[in-house]
Amino acid sequence: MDFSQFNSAERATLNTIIEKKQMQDFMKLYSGLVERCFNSCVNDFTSKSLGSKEDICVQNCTDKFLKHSERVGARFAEHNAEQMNQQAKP
Amino acid sequence: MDFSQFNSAERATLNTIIEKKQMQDFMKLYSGLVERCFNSCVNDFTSKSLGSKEDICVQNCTDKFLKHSERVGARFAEHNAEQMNQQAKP
Amino acid sequence: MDFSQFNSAERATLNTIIEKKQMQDFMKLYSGLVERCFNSCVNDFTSKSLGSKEDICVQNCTDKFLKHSERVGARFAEHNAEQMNQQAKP
Amino acid sequence: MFGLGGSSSAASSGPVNPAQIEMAVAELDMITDVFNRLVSSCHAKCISTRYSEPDLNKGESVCVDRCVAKYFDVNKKVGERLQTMGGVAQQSGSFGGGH
Amino acid sequence: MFGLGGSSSAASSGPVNPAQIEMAVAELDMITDVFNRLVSSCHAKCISTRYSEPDLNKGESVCVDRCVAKYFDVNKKVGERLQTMGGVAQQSGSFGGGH
Amino acid sequence: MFGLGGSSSAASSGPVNPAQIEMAVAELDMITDVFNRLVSSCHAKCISTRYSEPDLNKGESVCVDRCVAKYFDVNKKVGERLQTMGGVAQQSGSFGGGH
Repeated sequence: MDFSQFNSAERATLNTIIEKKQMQDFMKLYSGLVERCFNSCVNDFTSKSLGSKEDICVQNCTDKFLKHSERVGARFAEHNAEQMNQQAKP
Repeated sequence: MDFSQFNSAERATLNTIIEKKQMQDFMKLYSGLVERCFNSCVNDFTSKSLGSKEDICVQNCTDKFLKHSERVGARFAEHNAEQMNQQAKP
Repeated sequence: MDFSQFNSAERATLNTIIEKKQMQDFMKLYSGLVERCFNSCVNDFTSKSLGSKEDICVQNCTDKFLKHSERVGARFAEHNAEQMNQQAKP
Repeated sequence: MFGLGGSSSAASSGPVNPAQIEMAVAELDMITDVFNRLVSSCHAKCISTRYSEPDLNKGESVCVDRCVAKYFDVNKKVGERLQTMGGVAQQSGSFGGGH
Repeated sequence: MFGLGGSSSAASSGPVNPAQIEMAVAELDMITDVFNRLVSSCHAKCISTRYSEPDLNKGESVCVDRCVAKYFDVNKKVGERLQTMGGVAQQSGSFGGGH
Repeated sequence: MFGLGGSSSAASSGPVNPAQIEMAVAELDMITDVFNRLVSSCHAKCISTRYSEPDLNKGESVCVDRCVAKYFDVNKKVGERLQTMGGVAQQSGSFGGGH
Protein backbone atom coordinates (compact mmCIF):
# COMPACT_ATOMS: atom_id res chain seq x y z
CA MET A 1 0.00 0.00 0.00
CA ASP A 2 1.61 3.29 -1.09
CA PHE A 3 0.25 6.08 1.15
CA SER A 4 1.97 8.96 -0.64
CA GLN A 5 -1.00 9.26 -2.97
CA PHE A 6 -3.31 10.41 -0.13
CA ASN A 7 -3.59 13.82 1.49
CA SER A 8 -3.52 14.16 5.30
CA ALA A 9 -7.35 14.15 5.68
CA GLU A 10 -7.55 10.94 3.65
CA ARG A 11 -4.74 9.38 5.64
CA ALA A 12 -6.59 10.15 8.89
CA THR A 13 -9.77 8.52 7.53
CA LEU A 14 -7.82 5.49 6.30
CA ASN A 15 -6.08 5.07 9.65
CA THR A 16 -9.41 4.91 11.48
CA ILE A 17 -10.69 2.35 8.98
CA ILE A 18 -7.47 0.31 9.24
CA GLU A 19 -7.66 0.32 13.05
CA LYS A 20 -11.22 -1.02 12.94
CA LYS A 21 -10.21 -3.67 10.39
CA GLN A 22 -7.28 -4.75 12.58
CA MET A 23 -9.71 -5.23 15.48
CA GLN A 24 -12.00 -7.32 13.26
CA ASP A 25 -9.02 -9.30 11.90
CA PHE A 26 -7.92 -10.03 15.46
CA MET A 27 -11.41 -11.30 16.36
CA LYS A 28 -11.50 -13.46 13.21
CA LEU A 29 -8.02 -14.81 14.03
CA TYR A 30 -9.30 -15.60 17.55
CA SER A 31 -12.49 -17.42 16.49
CA GLY A 32 -10.61 -19.10 13.61
CA LEU A 33 -8.00 -20.43 16.04
CA VAL A 34 -10.67 -21.75 18.43
CA GLU A 35 -12.39 -23.60 15.58
CA ARG A 36 -9.14 -24.91 14.05
CA CYS A 37 -7.61 -26.14 17.34
CA PHE A 38 -10.92 -27.55 18.62
CA ASN A 39 -11.36 -29.57 15.40
CA SER A 40 -7.76 -30.84 15.51
CA CYS A 41 -7.36 -31.50 19.24
CA VAL A 42 -10.75 -32.43 20.73
CA ASN A 43 -12.16 -35.85 19.81
CA ASP A 44 -13.25 -37.44 23.09
CA PHE A 45 -16.80 -36.63 24.19
CA THR A 46 -17.07 -39.10 27.05
CA SER A 47 -16.64 -36.15 29.45
CA LYS A 48 -17.56 -32.46 29.59
CA SER A 49 -14.13 -31.05 30.37
CA LEU A 50 -10.87 -30.80 28.42
CA GLY A 51 -8.43 -33.69 28.98
CA SER A 52 -4.78 -32.85 29.78
CA LYS A 53 -3.59 -34.19 26.38
CA GLU A 54 -6.25 -32.07 24.65
CA ASP A 55 -5.21 -29.05 26.70
CA ILE A 56 -1.55 -29.32 25.64
CA CYS A 57 -2.60 -29.92 22.02
CA VAL A 58 -4.71 -26.72 22.02
CA GLN A 59 -1.80 -24.67 23.40
CA ASN A 60 0.69 -26.08 20.86
CA CYS A 61 -1.85 -25.65 18.04
CA THR A 62 -2.35 -21.97 19.00
CA ASP A 63 1.37 -21.22 19.37
CA LYS A 64 2.28 -23.05 16.17
CA PHE A 65 -0.40 -21.31 14.13
CA LEU A 66 0.69 -17.87 15.35
CA LYS A 67 4.35 -18.62 14.54
CA HIS A 68 3.34 -20.06 11.16
CA SER A 69 1.24 -16.99 10.41
CA GLU A 70 4.12 -14.71 11.43
CA ARG A 71 6.57 -16.51 9.15
CA VAL A 72 4.16 -16.41 6.20
CA GLY A 73 3.72 -12.68 6.90
CA ALA A 74 7.47 -12.10 6.66
CA ARG A 75 7.83 -14.04 3.36
CA PHE A 76 4.64 -12.33 2.03
CA ALA A 77 6.11 -8.87 2.68
CA GLU A 78 9.43 -9.84 1.03
CA HIS A 79 7.73 -11.18 -2.11
CA ASN A 80 5.47 -8.13 -2.37
CA ALA A 81 8.43 -5.79 -2.01
CA GLU A 82 10.30 -7.77 -4.70
CA GLN A 83 7.40 -7.35 -7.13
CA MET A 84 7.11 -3.62 -6.35
CA ASN A 85 10.78 -3.15 -7.34
CA GLN A 86 10.35 -5.16 -10.53
CA GLN A 87 7.44 -2.88 -11.51
CA ALA A 88 9.29 0.32 -10.52
CA LYS A 89 12.19 -0.45 -12.96
CA PRO A 90 11.73 1.79 -16.13
CA MET B 1 -26.18 -8.40 24.73
CA ASP B 2 -27.21 -5.98 27.47
CA PHE B 3 -29.66 -3.44 26.02
CA SER B 4 -29.96 -1.25 29.12
CA GLN B 5 -26.97 0.79 27.95
CA PHE B 6 -28.94 2.17 24.94
CA ASN B 7 -31.56 4.94 24.86
CA SER B 8 -34.92 4.36 23.11
CA ALA B 9 -33.80 5.92 19.78
CA GLU B 10 -30.73 3.64 19.73
CA ARG B 11 -32.85 0.62 20.60
CA ALA B 12 -35.18 1.38 17.67
CA THR B 13 -32.20 1.63 15.30
CA LEU B 14 -30.72 -1.59 16.65
CA ASN B 15 -34.01 -3.43 16.29
CA THR B 16 -34.24 -2.55 12.60
CA ILE B 17 -30.64 -3.68 12.08
CA ILE B 18 -31.28 -6.92 14.02
CA GLU B 19 -34.40 -7.67 11.98
CA LYS B 20 -32.46 -7.29 8.72
CA LYS B 21 -29.65 -9.48 10.07
CA GLN B 22 -32.15 -12.17 11.08
CA MET B 23 -33.50 -12.17 7.53
CA GLN B 24 -29.96 -12.53 6.16
CA ASP B 25 -29.16 -15.24 8.72
CA PHE B 26 -32.26 -17.15 7.66
CA MET B 27 -31.21 -16.95 3.99
CA LYS B 28 -27.68 -18.12 4.88
CA LEU B 29 -29.15 -20.98 6.94
CA TYR B 30 -31.30 -21.88 3.91
CA SER B 31 -28.49 -21.85 1.31
CA GLY B 32 -26.14 -23.53 3.82
CA LEU B 33 -28.63 -26.35 4.37
CA VAL B 34 -29.12 -26.86 0.62
CA GLU B 35 -25.35 -27.12 0.11
CA ARG B 36 -24.76 -29.34 3.16
CA CYS B 37 -27.62 -31.79 2.43
CA PHE B 38 -26.89 -31.88 -1.32
CA ASN B 39 -23.23 -32.73 -0.65
CA SER B 40 -24.17 -35.43 1.88
CA CYS B 41 -27.19 -36.99 0.16
CA VAL B 42 -26.80 -36.67 -3.62
CA ASN B 43 -24.16 -38.84 -5.27
CA ASP B 44 -25.87 -40.48 -8.28
CA PHE B 45 -25.78 -38.46 -11.49
CA THR B 46 -27.11 -41.11 -13.84
CA SER B 47 -30.44 -39.25 -13.84
CA LYS B 48 -31.69 -35.65 -13.61
CA SER B 49 -34.17 -36.11 -10.80
CA LEU B 50 -33.83 -36.87 -7.10
CA GLY B 51 -34.10 -40.57 -6.18
CA SER B 52 -36.45 -41.57 -3.34
CA LYS B 53 -33.51 -42.53 -1.05
CA GLU B 54 -31.89 -39.16 -1.78
CA ASP B 55 -35.20 -37.41 -1.10
CA ILE B 56 -35.56 -38.99 2.37
CA CYS B 57 -31.92 -38.29 3.13
CA VAL B 58 -32.38 -34.57 2.30
CA GLN B 59 -35.44 -34.34 4.58
CA ASN B 60 -33.68 -36.10 7.50
CA CYS B 61 -30.54 -34.02 6.94
CA THR B 62 -32.59 -30.80 7.09
CA ASP B 63 -34.60 -31.83 10.16
CA LYS B 64 -31.55 -33.14 12.00
CA PHE B 65 -29.50 -30.00 11.31
CA LEU B 66 -32.30 -27.73 12.57
CA LYS B 67 -32.71 -29.80 15.75
CA HIS B 68 -28.93 -29.88 16.21
CA SER B 69 -28.71 -26.12 15.73
CA GLU B 70 -31.55 -25.61 18.23
CA ARG B 71 -29.87 -27.75 20.87
CA VAL B 72 -26.51 -25.97 20.40
CA GLY B 73 -28.41 -22.67 20.72
CA ALA B 74 -29.85 -23.73 24.09
CA ARG B 75 -26.44 -24.84 25.50
CA PHE B 76 -24.80 -21.69 24.03
CA ALA B 77 -27.26 -19.43 25.87
CA GLU B 78 -26.77 -21.35 29.14
CA HIS B 79 -22.97 -21.13 28.96
CA ASN B 80 -23.08 -17.41 28.09
CA ALA B 81 -25.43 -16.72 31.00
CA GLU B 82 -23.11 -18.67 33.32
CA GLN B 83 -20.12 -16.53 32.28
CA MET B 84 -22.11 -13.31 32.68
CA ASN B 85 -22.87 -14.25 36.33
CA GLN B 86 -19.24 -15.14 37.00
CA GLN B 87 -18.20 -11.67 35.73
CA ALA B 88 -20.99 -9.91 37.67
CA LYS B 89 -19.66 -11.28 41.04
CA PRO B 90 -17.63 -8.43 42.80
CA MET C 1 -33.82 -9.82 -11.51
CA ASP C 2 -36.71 -7.85 -13.07
CA PHE C 3 -35.56 -4.26 -13.66
CA SER C 4 -38.92 -2.89 -14.83
CA GLN C 5 -39.84 -2.12 -11.23
CA PHE C 6 -37.13 0.59 -10.96
CA ASN C 7 -37.15 4.15 -12.27
CA SER C 8 -34.18 5.47 -14.32
CA ALA C 9 -32.43 7.07 -11.30
CA GLU C 10 -32.65 3.79 -9.41
CA ARG C 11 -31.40 1.85 -12.43
CA ALA C 12 -28.37 4.15 -12.65
CA THR C 13 -27.59 3.59 -8.96
CA LEU C 14 -28.03 -0.15 -9.32
CA ASN C 15 -25.76 -0.28 -12.36
CA THR C 16 -22.91 1.40 -10.45
CA ILE C 17 -23.39 -1.03 -7.57
CA ILE C 18 -23.53 -4.01 -9.95
CA GLU C 19 -20.33 -2.88 -11.70
CA LYS C 20 -18.49 -2.68 -8.35
CA LYS C 21 -19.82 -6.11 -7.37
CA GLN C 22 -18.64 -7.60 -10.67
CA MET C 23 -15.17 -6.24 -9.97
CA GLN C 24 -15.24 -7.79 -6.49
CA ASP C 25 -16.61 -11.08 -7.88
CA PHE C 26 -13.79 -11.17 -10.42
CA MET C 27 -11.19 -10.66 -7.64
CA LYS C 28 -12.83 -13.39 -5.55
CA LEU C 29 -12.86 -15.71 -8.58
CA TYR C 30 -9.14 -14.91 -9.08
CA SER C 31 -8.05 -15.54 -5.47
CA GLY C 32 -10.39 -18.57 -5.27
CA LEU C 33 -8.79 -20.08 -8.38
CA VAL C 34 -5.26 -19.51 -7.03
CA GLU C 35 -6.16 -21.26 -3.76
CA ARG C 36 -8.07 -24.13 -5.45
CA CYS C 37 -5.42 -24.87 -8.11
CA PHE C 38 -2.50 -24.45 -5.66
CA ASN C 39 -4.10 -26.93 -3.25
CA SER C 40 -4.83 -29.44 -6.04
CA CYS C 41 -1.63 -29.13 -8.10
CA VAL C 42 1.27 -28.20 -5.79
CA ASN C 43 2.53 -30.88 -3.40
CA ASP C 44 6.32 -30.91 -3.78
CA PHE C 45 8.21 -28.51 -1.52
CA THR C 46 11.72 -29.77 -2.18
CA SER C 47 12.24 -26.69 -4.39
CA LYS C 48 11.11 -23.04 -4.50
CA SER C 49 9.87 -22.96 -8.07
CA LEU C 50 6.92 -24.57 -9.87
CA GLY C 51 7.72 -27.91 -11.59
CA SER C 52 6.62 -28.37 -15.21
CA LYS C 53 3.98 -30.97 -14.22
CA GLU C 54 2.62 -28.56 -11.58
CA ASP C 55 2.63 -25.74 -14.14
CA ILE C 56 0.48 -27.72 -16.62
CA CYS C 57 -1.81 -28.83 -13.83
CA VAL C 58 -2.41 -25.20 -12.74
CA GLN C 59 -3.26 -24.16 -16.30
CA ASN C 60 -5.67 -27.10 -16.84
CA CYS C 61 -7.21 -26.52 -13.41
CA THR C 62 -7.82 -22.83 -14.25
CA ASP C 63 -9.24 -23.53 -17.72
CA LYS C 64 -11.42 -26.38 -16.51
CA PHE C 65 -12.84 -24.38 -13.62
CA LEU C 66 -13.73 -21.44 -15.89
CA LYS C 67 -15.44 -23.76 -18.40
CA HIS C 68 -17.21 -25.58 -15.55
CA SER C 69 -18.38 -22.27 -14.09
CA GLU C 70 -19.60 -21.13 -17.51
CA ARG C 71 -21.62 -24.32 -18.05
CA VAL C 72 -23.18 -24.10 -14.57
CA GLY C 73 -24.04 -20.46 -15.37
CA ALA C 74 -25.92 -21.49 -18.51
CA ARG C 75 -27.92 -24.27 -16.73
CA PHE C 76 -28.54 -21.89 -13.78
CA ALA C 77 -30.08 -19.25 -16.08
CA GLU C 78 -32.25 -21.87 -17.85
CA HIS C 79 -33.60 -23.26 -14.55
CA ASN C 80 -34.29 -19.77 -13.19
CA ALA C 81 -36.13 -18.78 -16.37
CA GLU C 82 -38.17 -21.99 -16.19
CA GLN C 83 -39.26 -21.17 -12.61
CA MET C 84 -40.11 -17.56 -13.55
CA ASN C 85 -42.54 -18.86 -16.24
CA GLN C 86 -44.11 -21.34 -13.85
CA GLN C 87 -44.80 -18.47 -11.40
CA ALA C 88 -46.04 -16.13 -14.14
CA LYS C 89 -48.81 -18.60 -15.17
CA PRO C 90 -52.17 -17.32 -13.70
CA MET D 1 -36.85 -19.69 -7.29
CA PHE D 2 -33.63 -17.77 -6.96
CA GLY D 3 -34.53 -14.50 -8.74
CA LEU D 4 -38.05 -13.61 -7.60
CA GLY D 5 -38.04 -9.93 -8.76
CA GLY D 6 -41.49 -8.28 -8.39
CA SER D 7 -43.05 -7.09 -11.67
CA SER D 8 -44.94 -3.93 -10.65
CA SER D 9 -44.18 -1.21 -13.22
CA ALA D 10 -42.67 2.00 -11.71
CA ALA D 11 -42.71 5.53 -13.14
CA SER D 12 -39.53 5.91 -15.22
CA SER D 13 -38.59 9.19 -13.52
CA GLY D 14 -38.61 10.03 -9.76
CA PRO D 15 -36.25 9.93 -6.75
CA VAL D 16 -34.16 6.91 -5.70
CA ASN D 17 -36.00 4.78 -3.13
CA PRO D 18 -33.15 3.47 -0.89
CA ALA D 19 -35.25 0.62 0.56
CA GLN D 20 -35.98 -0.70 -2.97
CA ILE D 21 -32.25 -0.51 -3.84
CA GLU D 22 -31.31 -2.32 -0.62
CA MET D 23 -33.78 -5.13 -1.31
CA ALA D 24 -32.49 -5.52 -4.88
CA VAL D 25 -28.85 -5.60 -3.69
CA ALA D 26 -29.71 -8.18 -0.99
CA GLU D 27 -31.40 -10.34 -3.62
CA LEU D 28 -28.37 -10.01 -5.95
CA ASP D 29 -26.02 -11.03 -3.14
CA MET D 30 -28.19 -14.07 -2.40
CA ILE D 31 -28.28 -15.16 -6.06
CA THR D 32 -24.46 -14.78 -6.25
CA ASP D 33 -24.05 -16.77 -3.03
CA VAL D 34 -26.29 -19.60 -4.25
CA PHE D 35 -24.49 -19.64 -7.63
CA ASN D 36 -21.05 -19.88 -5.99
CA ARG D 37 -22.17 -22.75 -3.77
CA LEU D 38 -23.70 -24.53 -6.78
CA VAL D 39 -20.47 -24.14 -8.79
CA SER D 40 -18.36 -25.53 -5.95
CA SER D 41 -20.72 -28.44 -5.11
CA CYS D 42 -21.00 -29.60 -8.74
CA HIS D 43 -17.23 -29.15 -9.23
CA ALA D 44 -16.65 -31.52 -6.31
CA LYS D 45 -19.22 -34.03 -7.65
CA CYS D 46 -18.38 -33.95 -11.37
CA ILE D 47 -14.84 -32.71 -12.12
CA SER D 48 -11.82 -35.02 -11.62
CA THR D 49 -8.98 -33.14 -9.92
CA ARG D 50 -6.28 -34.93 -11.94
CA TYR D 51 -6.57 -32.00 -14.36
CA SER D 52 -5.09 -33.97 -17.23
CA GLU D 53 -6.84 -31.80 -19.87
CA PRO D 54 -8.11 -28.20 -20.02
CA ASP D 55 -11.63 -28.97 -21.33
CA LEU D 56 -14.64 -30.68 -19.73
CA ASN D 57 -14.93 -34.20 -21.17
CA LYS D 58 -18.28 -35.76 -22.20
CA GLY D 59 -18.90 -37.43 -18.84
CA GLU D 60 -18.12 -34.28 -16.85
CA SER D 61 -20.43 -32.13 -19.00
CA VAL D 62 -23.40 -34.50 -18.67
CA CYS D 63 -22.74 -34.79 -14.93
CA VAL D 64 -22.71 -30.98 -14.50
CA ASP D 65 -26.07 -30.61 -16.26
CA ARG D 66 -27.69 -33.27 -14.05
CA CYS D 67 -25.96 -31.90 -10.96
CA VAL D 68 -27.50 -28.42 -11.47
CA ALA D 69 -30.95 -29.97 -12.00
CA LYS D 70 -30.68 -32.01 -8.79
CA TYR D 71 -29.35 -29.02 -6.84
CA PHE D 72 -32.51 -27.08 -7.78
CA ASP D 73 -34.58 -30.08 -6.62
CA VAL D 74 -32.85 -30.11 -3.25
CA ASN D 75 -33.29 -26.33 -2.99
CA LYS D 76 -37.06 -26.75 -3.47
CA LYS D 77 -37.22 -29.65 -0.96
CA VAL D 78 -35.34 -27.73 1.76
CA GLY D 79 -37.47 -24.62 1.11
CA GLU D 80 -40.67 -26.62 1.62
CA ARG D 81 -39.24 -28.19 4.80
CA LEU D 82 -38.34 -24.79 6.28
CA GLN D 83 -41.80 -23.43 5.49
CA THR D 84 -43.62 -26.40 7.08
CA MET D 85 -41.54 -26.00 10.23
CA GLY D 86 -42.54 -22.28 10.33
CA GLY D 87 -38.97 -21.11 9.93
CA VAL D 88 -36.15 -22.14 12.27
CA ALA D 89 -37.29 -22.53 15.91
CA GLN D 90 -35.14 -19.76 17.40
CA GLN D 91 -35.68 -17.33 14.50
CA SER D 92 -38.23 -14.84 15.75
CA GLY D 93 -37.93 -12.52 12.66
CA SER D 94 -40.89 -12.94 10.24
CA PHE D 95 -39.81 -14.04 6.77
CA GLY D 96 -42.17 -12.79 4.05
CA GLY D 97 -43.46 -15.42 1.58
CA GLY D 98 -41.16 -16.69 -1.15
CA HIS D 99 -39.62 -13.27 -1.94
CA MET E 1 -17.32 -14.64 27.24
CA PHE E 2 -19.09 -14.22 23.96
CA GLY E 3 -21.64 -11.51 24.90
CA LEU E 4 -19.82 -9.06 27.14
CA GLY E 5 -22.39 -6.17 26.97
CA GLY E 6 -21.48 -3.25 29.25
CA SER E 7 -24.01 -2.51 31.96
CA SER E 8 -23.78 1.29 32.33
CA SER E 9 -27.31 2.72 32.46
CA ALA E 10 -28.06 5.35 29.70
CA ALA E 11 -30.72 8.06 29.70
CA SER E 12 -33.79 6.56 28.00
CA SER E 13 -34.17 9.55 25.62
CA GLY E 14 -31.49 11.36 23.56
CA PRO E 15 -29.87 11.20 20.10
CA VAL E 16 -28.50 8.02 18.49
CA ASN E 17 -24.78 7.59 19.15
CA PRO E 18 -23.45 5.96 15.94
CA ALA E 19 -20.26 4.68 17.60
CA GLN E 20 -22.32 2.82 20.25
CA ILE E 21 -24.51 1.29 17.52
CA GLU E 22 -21.44 0.23 15.53
CA MET E 23 -19.86 -1.46 18.57
CA ALA E 24 -23.12 -3.31 19.34
CA VAL E 25 -23.47 -4.48 15.71
CA ALA E 26 -19.83 -5.63 15.65
CA GLU E 27 -20.41 -7.61 18.86
CA LEU E 28 -23.60 -9.15 17.40
CA ASP E 29 -21.74 -10.19 14.26
CA MET E 30 -19.00 -11.78 16.37
CA ILE E 31 -21.49 -13.73 18.49
CA THR E 32 -23.25 -14.96 15.32
CA ASP E 33 -19.90 -15.96 13.78
CA VAL E 34 -18.85 -17.88 16.90
CA PHE E 35 -22.28 -19.59 17.08
CA ASN E 36 -22.12 -20.69 13.42
CA ARG E 37 -18.64 -22.13 13.87
CA LEU E 38 -19.76 -23.93 17.05
CA VAL E 39 -22.79 -25.43 15.25
CA SER E 40 -20.64 -26.68 12.36
CA SER E 41 -17.82 -28.07 14.55
CA CYS E 42 -20.19 -29.99 16.85
CA HIS E 43 -22.19 -31.23 13.83
CA ALA E 44 -18.99 -32.70 12.40
CA LYS E 45 -18.04 -34.27 15.77
CA CYS E 46 -21.44 -35.58 16.90
CA ILE E 47 -23.92 -36.09 14.04
CA SER E 48 -23.65 -39.15 11.75
CA THR E 49 -24.15 -38.16 8.11
CA ARG E 50 -26.03 -41.36 7.25
CA TYR E 51 -29.17 -39.35 8.09
CA SER E 52 -31.23 -42.46 8.68
CA GLU E 53 -33.67 -40.63 11.02
CA PRO E 54 -34.88 -37.02 11.37
CA ASP E 55 -34.29 -36.67 15.14
CA LEU E 56 -31.12 -36.53 17.24
CA ASN E 57 -30.65 -39.90 18.96
CA LYS E 58 -29.55 -40.24 22.63
CA GLY E 59 -25.85 -40.52 21.82
CA GLU E 60 -25.88 -37.51 19.50
CA SER E 61 -27.71 -35.32 22.04
CA VAL E 62 -25.30 -36.14 24.88
CA CYS E 63 -22.35 -35.60 22.53
CA VAL E 64 -23.67 -32.16 21.46
CA ASP E 65 -24.00 -30.99 25.08
CA ARG E 66 -20.44 -32.07 25.92
CA CYS E 67 -19.15 -30.67 22.63
CA VAL E 68 -20.51 -27.18 23.41
CA ALA E 69 -18.98 -27.31 26.91
CA LYS E 70 -15.55 -28.29 25.54
CA TYR E 71 -15.75 -25.64 22.80
CA PHE E 72 -16.19 -22.98 25.50
CA ASP E 73 -13.16 -24.45 27.33
CA VAL E 74 -11.02 -24.20 24.19
CA ASN E 75 -12.29 -20.66 23.61
CA LYS E 76 -11.10 -19.67 27.09
CA LYS E 77 -7.70 -21.44 26.63
CA VAL E 78 -7.02 -19.73 23.28
CA GLY E 79 -8.10 -16.36 24.71
CA GLU E 80 -5.62 -16.71 27.59
CA ARG E 81 -2.86 -17.74 25.15
CA LEU E 82 -3.46 -14.70 22.92
CA GLN E 83 -3.40 -12.37 25.92
CA THR E 84 -0.11 -13.80 27.30
CA MET E 85 1.50 -13.39 23.89
CA GLY E 86 0.38 -9.71 23.91
CA GLY E 87 -1.82 -10.22 20.89
CA VAL E 88 -0.56 -11.55 17.55
CA ALA E 89 3.01 -10.44 16.75
CA GLN E 90 2.14 -8.35 13.65
CA GLN E 91 -1.09 -6.88 15.13
CA SER E 92 -0.18 -3.35 16.18
CA GLY E 93 -3.82 -2.31 16.97
CA SER E 94 -4.59 -2.24 20.72
CA PHE E 95 -7.33 -4.66 21.78
CA GLY E 96 -9.22 -3.37 24.85
CA GLY E 97 -9.60 -5.90 27.70
CA GLY E 98 -12.15 -8.68 27.35
CA HIS E 99 -14.82 -6.48 25.75
CA MET F 1 1.45 -8.22 -7.36
CA PHE F 2 -0.80 -8.09 -4.33
CA GLY F 3 -0.24 -4.43 -3.26
CA LEU F 4 -0.08 -2.32 -6.38
CA GLY F 5 -0.57 1.15 -4.83
CA GLY F 6 -0.32 3.96 -7.44
CA SER F 7 2.53 6.40 -6.84
CA SER F 8 1.11 9.76 -8.03
CA SER F 9 1.92 12.40 -5.42
CA ALA F 10 -1.14 14.23 -3.98
CA ALA F 11 -1.29 17.63 -2.28
CA SER F 12 -0.89 17.01 1.45
CA SER F 13 -3.98 19.11 2.30
CA GLY F 14 -7.44 19.06 0.67
CA PRO F 15 -10.80 17.32 1.09
CA VAL F 16 -11.31 13.54 1.42
CA ASN F 17 -11.96 11.89 -1.96
CA PRO F 18 -14.40 9.05 -1.10
CA ALA F 19 -13.70 7.16 -4.34
CA GLN F 20 -9.94 7.06 -3.53
CA ILE F 21 -10.71 5.82 -0.01
CA GLU F 22 -13.04 3.13 -1.36
CA MET F 23 -10.40 1.89 -3.82
CA ALA F 24 -7.77 1.77 -1.06
CA VAL F 25 -10.11 -0.13 1.28
CA ALA F 26 -11.04 -2.61 -1.49
CA GLU F 27 -7.32 -3.21 -2.15
CA LEU F 28 -6.65 -3.70 1.57
CA ASP F 29 -9.49 -6.22 1.81
CA MET F 30 -8.09 -8.08 -1.19
CA ILE F 31 -4.56 -8.22 0.28
CA THR F 32 -6.00 -9.50 3.60
CA ASP F 33 -8.08 -12.12 1.77
CA VAL F 34 -5.08 -13.36 -0.25
CA PHE F 35 -2.91 -13.44 2.91
CA ASN F 36 -5.50 -15.49 4.84
CA ARG F 37 -5.82 -18.01 2.00
CA LEU F 38 -2.00 -18.24 1.75
CA VAL F 39 -1.71 -18.86 5.52
CA SER F 40 -4.33 -21.61 5.44
CA SER F 41 -3.00 -23.34 2.28
CA CYS F 42 0.60 -23.42 3.53
CA HIS F 43 -0.57 -24.56 6.98
CA ALA F 44 -2.31 -27.51 5.34
CA LYS F 45 0.77 -28.31 3.19
CA CYS F 46 3.54 -27.80 5.77
CA ILE F 47 2.37 -28.09 9.38
CA SER F 48 1.73 -31.49 10.98
CA THR F 49 -1.48 -31.45 13.01
CA ARG F 50 -0.08 -33.75 15.70
CA TYR F 51 0.89 -30.53 17.49
CA SER F 52 3.52 -32.27 19.58
CA GLU F 53 5.54 -29.04 20.07
CA PRO F 54 4.72 -25.31 20.12
CA ASP F 55 7.43 -24.18 17.67
CA LEU F 56 7.88 -24.72 13.92
CA ASN F 57 10.58 -27.36 13.41
CA LYS F 58 13.33 -27.06 10.73
CA GLY F 59 11.38 -28.99 8.08
CA GLU F 60 8.19 -27.00 8.62
CA SER F 61 10.02 -23.66 8.41
CA VAL F 62 11.79 -24.53 5.13
CA CYS F 63 8.51 -25.87 3.73
CA VAL F 64 6.64 -22.65 4.63
CA ASP F 65 9.24 -20.48 2.84
CA ARG F 66 9.02 -22.58 -0.33
CA CYS F 67 5.24 -22.80 -0.08
CA VAL F 68 4.89 -18.99 -0.09
CA ALA F 69 7.23 -18.74 -3.09
CA LYS F 70 5.24 -21.32 -5.06
CA TYR F 71 1.93 -19.70 -4.09
CA PHE F 72 3.15 -16.43 -5.67
CA ASP F 73 4.12 -18.41 -8.79
CA VAL F 74 0.65 -19.91 -9.07
CA ASN F 75 -0.87 -16.47 -8.48
CA LYS F 76 1.13 -15.12 -11.43
CA LYS F 77 0.22 -18.10 -13.65
CA VAL F 78 -3.52 -17.82 -12.95
CA GLY F 79 -3.38 -14.04 -13.49
CA GLU F 80 -1.82 -14.53 -16.93
CA ARG F 81 -4.40 -17.19 -17.80
CA LEU F 82 -7.32 -14.91 -16.85
CA GLN F 83 -5.87 -12.05 -18.91
CA THR F 84 -5.35 -14.22 -22.02
CA MET F 85 -8.95 -15.45 -21.77
CA GLY F 86 -10.07 -11.75 -21.59
CA GLY F 87 -11.54 -12.17 -18.16
CA VAL F 88 -14.21 -14.75 -17.27
CA ALA F 89 -16.70 -15.36 -20.13
CA GLN F 90 -19.78 -14.02 -18.32
CA GLN F 91 -17.95 -11.14 -16.61
CA SER F 92 -18.77 -8.02 -18.63
CA GLY F 93 -17.16 -5.56 -16.13
CA SER F 94 -13.78 -4.31 -17.37
CA PHE F 95 -10.89 -5.05 -15.00
CA GLY F 96 -8.23 -2.30 -15.24
CA GLY F 97 -4.65 -3.56 -15.84
CA GLY F 98 -2.79 -5.02 -12.88
CA HIS F 99 -4.08 -2.41 -10.36
